[in-house]
Amino acid sequence: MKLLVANRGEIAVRIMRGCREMGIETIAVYSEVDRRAPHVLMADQAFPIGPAAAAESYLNMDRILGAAEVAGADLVHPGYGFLAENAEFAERVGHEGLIWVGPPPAAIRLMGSKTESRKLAVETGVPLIPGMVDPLESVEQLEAFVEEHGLPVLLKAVAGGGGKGMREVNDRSELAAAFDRARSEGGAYFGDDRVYVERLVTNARHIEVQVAADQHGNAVYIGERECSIQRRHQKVVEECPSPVVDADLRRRLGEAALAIVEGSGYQSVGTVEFLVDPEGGFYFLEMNTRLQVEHPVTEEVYGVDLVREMINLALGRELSLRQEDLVARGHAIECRVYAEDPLKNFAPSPGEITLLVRPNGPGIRVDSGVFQGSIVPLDYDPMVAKLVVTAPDRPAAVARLARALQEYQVRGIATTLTLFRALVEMEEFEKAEFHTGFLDELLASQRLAELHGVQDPEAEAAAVVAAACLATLEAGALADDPYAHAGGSHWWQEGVRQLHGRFPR
Amino acid sequence: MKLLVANRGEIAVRIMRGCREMGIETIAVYSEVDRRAPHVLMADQAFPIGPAAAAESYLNMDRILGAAEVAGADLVHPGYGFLAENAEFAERVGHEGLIWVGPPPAAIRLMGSKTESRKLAVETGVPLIPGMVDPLESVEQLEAFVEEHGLPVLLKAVAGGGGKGMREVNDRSELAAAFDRARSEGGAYFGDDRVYVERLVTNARHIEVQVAADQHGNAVYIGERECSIQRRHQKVVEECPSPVVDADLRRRLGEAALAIVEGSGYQSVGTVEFLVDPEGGFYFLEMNTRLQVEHPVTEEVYGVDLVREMINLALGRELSLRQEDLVARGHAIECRVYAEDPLKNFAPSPGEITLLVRPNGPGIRVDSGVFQGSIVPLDYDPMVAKLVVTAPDRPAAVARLARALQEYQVRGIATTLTLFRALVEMEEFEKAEFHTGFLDELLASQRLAELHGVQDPEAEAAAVVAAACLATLEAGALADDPYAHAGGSHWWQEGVRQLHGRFPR
Amino acid sequence: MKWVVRNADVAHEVDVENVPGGFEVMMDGEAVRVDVIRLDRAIASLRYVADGRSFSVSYQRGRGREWRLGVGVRDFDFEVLTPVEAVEADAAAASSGPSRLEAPIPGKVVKVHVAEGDEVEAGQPLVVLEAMKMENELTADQAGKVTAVHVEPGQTVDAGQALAELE
Amino acid sequence: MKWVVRNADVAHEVDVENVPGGFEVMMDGEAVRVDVIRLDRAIASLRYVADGRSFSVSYQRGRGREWRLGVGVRDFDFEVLTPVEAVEADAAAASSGPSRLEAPIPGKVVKVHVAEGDEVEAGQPLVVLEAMKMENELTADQAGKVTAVHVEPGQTVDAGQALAELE
Repeated sequence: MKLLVANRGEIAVRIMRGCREMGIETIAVYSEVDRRAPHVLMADQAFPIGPAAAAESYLNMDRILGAAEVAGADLVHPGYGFLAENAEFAERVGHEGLIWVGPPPAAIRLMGSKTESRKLAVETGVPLIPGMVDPLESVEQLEAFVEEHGLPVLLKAVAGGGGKGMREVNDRSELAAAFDRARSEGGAYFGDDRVYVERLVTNARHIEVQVAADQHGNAVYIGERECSIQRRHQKVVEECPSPVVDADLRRRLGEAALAIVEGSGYQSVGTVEFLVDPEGGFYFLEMNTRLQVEHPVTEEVYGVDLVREMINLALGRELSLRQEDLVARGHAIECRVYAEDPLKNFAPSPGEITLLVRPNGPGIRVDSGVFQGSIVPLDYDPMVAKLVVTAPDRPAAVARLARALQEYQVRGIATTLTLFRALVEMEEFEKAEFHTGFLDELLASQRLAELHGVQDPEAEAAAVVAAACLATLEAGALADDPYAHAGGSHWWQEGVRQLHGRFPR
Repeated sequence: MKLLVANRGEIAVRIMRGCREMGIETIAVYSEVDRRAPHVLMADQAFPIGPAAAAESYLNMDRILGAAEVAGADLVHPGYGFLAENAEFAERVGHEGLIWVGPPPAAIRLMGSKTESRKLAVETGVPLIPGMVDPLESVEQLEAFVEEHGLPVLLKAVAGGGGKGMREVNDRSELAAAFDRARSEGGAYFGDDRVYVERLVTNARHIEVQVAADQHGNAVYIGERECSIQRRHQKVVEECPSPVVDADLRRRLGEAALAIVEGSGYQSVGTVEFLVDPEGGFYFLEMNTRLQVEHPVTEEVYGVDLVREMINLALGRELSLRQEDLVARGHAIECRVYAEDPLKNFAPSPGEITLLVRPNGPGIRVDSGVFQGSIVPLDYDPMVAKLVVTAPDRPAAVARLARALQEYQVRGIATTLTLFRALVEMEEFEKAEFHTGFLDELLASQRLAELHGVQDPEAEAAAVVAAACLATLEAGALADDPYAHAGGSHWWQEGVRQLHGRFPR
Repeated sequence: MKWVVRNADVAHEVDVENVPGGFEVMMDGEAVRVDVIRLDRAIASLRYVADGRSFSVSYQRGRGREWRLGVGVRDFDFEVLTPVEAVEADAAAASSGPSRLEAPIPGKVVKVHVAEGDEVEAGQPLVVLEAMKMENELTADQAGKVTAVHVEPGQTVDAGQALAELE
Repeated sequence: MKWVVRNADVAHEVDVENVPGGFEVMMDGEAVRVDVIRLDRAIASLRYVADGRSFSVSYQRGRGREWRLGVGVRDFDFEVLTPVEAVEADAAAASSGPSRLEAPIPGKVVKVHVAEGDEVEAGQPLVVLEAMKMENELTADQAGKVTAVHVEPGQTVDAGQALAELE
């Protein structure tokens, strides 16, 4: 049996690892800039499908299906992003006589539409945030909504997701500009510039439920994930279980999620997202009809293998999990390592990874799409790896995360590790006192800067001494000194003007 | 609080990781050849304690205690091997006003003596293998024992352990030679040339029980480990749980282990080893009064942190574990990666690690004492890392191990990964049909050779094509080609004369 | 050798001397003996001989005399200059010209908010650059008049390329 | 370039030609187009252009023309020779002299079981070498007469050092 992974990066690697363990051969597709990428090296077969631009490669259905035919693929796994939630692609895969590793196209189409999915929620009695079910026709309409429901509001591209094409508006004067920006991003990234509006629930937590359903009428929920630490609606840190969900709320969230699964005829693994307000009331946000970036924290805490399960479900096998067997053990935290520089307002930081030291030992898992020497291309999502720590309880997990962040060293590109190192020392993080606006507020304030900039005279003195000694060694080095500087370091190209510990104001 | 680790390699790194997570500062000691070793890099303070020879460094109590004083240490953790089971050292640590992270010296002394520990087993009603309680005075005495109990017999150095100073004798003509060799090894490695004899139980499994006891009278057993895959009585592969232990046997083994713990006044984590015969009868072997090499498989399956627990126990805290909470989940397998060449009768393979690619992703843990560029010294135990895989059940764990072994790449030294790759494909391994003699018999036979040599024409053709292309590239390479061969490869120094897939007969 | 190690927060004078088994370092008038072992071109181990304090230091050189060092969880950016270079650098800094907006990263210009002659305030958006699926708004670092705009929407730019000039 | 790639099990004649985007390889009379990408000095990616088959190959050169290649879970040791070298090697092999016992690894001589003049059988223990806490018994690879013993107990030896001579 052969499976083609229509994706790249860490998720393509994750899926191929699962396939190897199941005895399934793997087929990689790759763009010109990914010729040396890990997912290509790991595959049993690999096919070039075009230039760097996603539209001409990883979004190019014809090329991908062509490779599948040449390679003799039996299954196609889309990963997340790219074509993962593209119903048309799912249908074409089926028409080619291939097995689509994901939910039925109808379910993708239904849940992919904010308006349709909200209608389903209403029908199944799952609570919703006040908002317009239909897309906005004009700025006037938007202003009318604000008139009725007040501010702040959230503008969402109908086809958006993963924080893309979402804009928060807190001031009436910003309405028009935000509307335009949301539409242009929607058009640019999802080929659909329709936008709708909803009331923004403040101090809410993003809590999502992992579900799995087979083609024989069985479905389970596999606990929840807390994903409240977001930057511009983009998840940055996720954990399982949620520190604020008790057994009762977990059951109620799970049952609401299963109602959506049933109502949508969903079959595969998937995620139903909710907002939970400070009073414990919850509202349906959307359903992600794919394998989620943050699936590992659920795997660690519930002892399941979601990739294996997903492939088995696609093959028509029965769900291997029973609700009563799904018991959480311990606590897991995932940090998304992005090639972005927290010291420069999260400017993208593409380039060559000149040093990569991964943490290891007990309770550490790294799902990575790069290795030392990899060149992070400018053309795709900036996430290069996921650091996942697991420990018997949350305090131990936080301590383990701090330890892992000490061991994790990346040079050549700037990464969000810098952010996590500051975050892990914060009292709010230790106490899990955060909401979806927490990180953005923190970045807007000076607190993180001050925290990161905490005087550490011992470390600073060591850095100064080391710098002087290393400079001396290099000054004395012969041209062929293997340790002499290799040049072409990219953090510089970003224009390093920032000061130590200075965060964007 | 500061903790000095009187050890090196992966276990020193493991302990320091635990300390970092507990907020305890770490102190490393190192010999001349370990100046760049990972445990030195990880420590907050590091002190040289002498030349490579263990007797002058890692076994040198004065130097180690001197470093502890200079550094202002509060605790001393001995790891395993070296001074881990040296009661005198434990006492001296106490006399210096430091906290010994391990059991009371009296318990070490008691269980460290094969004869005394066997007497305790008799008193506590734990079954024993027929054997002499007192050391052998002469070959004649040995021959008399064989006369009475028959062959095969096992010769054991009184102070031995970890497979060192142990000899199996199957033929009367070998008795004298084996007696001499066992005595000389005992004298050389443990400073005690006394040897005793016991009947060798054939087709038996090595199954050991993890225990933990505090200073307040609480004790628990944390399941068992199956360690039957051994080479010359040296564990090579361990797993948890044992495929042949059911709930009832687990309870009986656990209670026998706790009887030994109570009888010896044991306080700390420790391991009680048993032989289990094909009929399910079990015999007490010995107790290891230290943190065990294979502790990770228990950590993974029971969701505990044994290093953290051990340090807490040494600090006089109460056991954090209750027997009823200790429930196994999933299955874990550990492979010990030794710098030995299975293709050359396991000849030691010291040297520089020129390439190190570690497996990663779900269910993979590597506890390692080396990094790429490390030079594995000739002076110490050849274990360089431990590969631990965990999965929902044993078949999935075996599949995951096979996947990990594909990803794991080491060059520069030969390792036992080659052995594991052959082993993981064997039906006996898949079915867990093995006993303590399994591996030695396998190595003596040609089966493993044939298995490893399994014709893989596709891989061989790829290797031939790659070799020719790479040779062409190098022939055309300029002197400063960064990829040109660096020279000084050590596998060659071992004198590679073996053929592909040829195992020692 | 004598060095000036500095960034916007700190400036230290450091005198380094090779001695057997390490370095004799005079930092701001205080002497320390250290051992520095380079493990590869990016990681070194720094040890203070006196009290055994040990630091794993990751390091990387940037353009010219720029260095980024990582000690534990902290990153430090320094210029490491000879005393002469330090003086020259100060002189150069003093005579800095008008402000110029450069592309911090390679990317595609999505919007240009200003035209030559516009008056802008500090923080006002000038250009929107798209990279890695995100739109990045580049703003004026000071108030002033736009004297030139070098790019137009749809154009791809390299890192460091001039986008606009202010004065 | 023409190569003879061989070990005791196999011998292949391979003709390799650089072509744009990879190599044209003629192996035992069969032609294949491959792409070989070296990621560092120890790992390469081999891809067959025709059917996309992809292999991650770890490689290392030994002394002279020896190579060890890892494909998936299998290790292969080859000599990679030019046709001329292959012929010379065969000639040299044909005229091999008496057998010599060399230390396969550095270590300490613990025991010497034989003296000059002893007759030994194949597999008979000659010297016991200690390394990495284990005693390793070195045995005669053929029956014969001990013509010389170069070491004595307690002595440390390097890899490749001659310990004894047989004939």
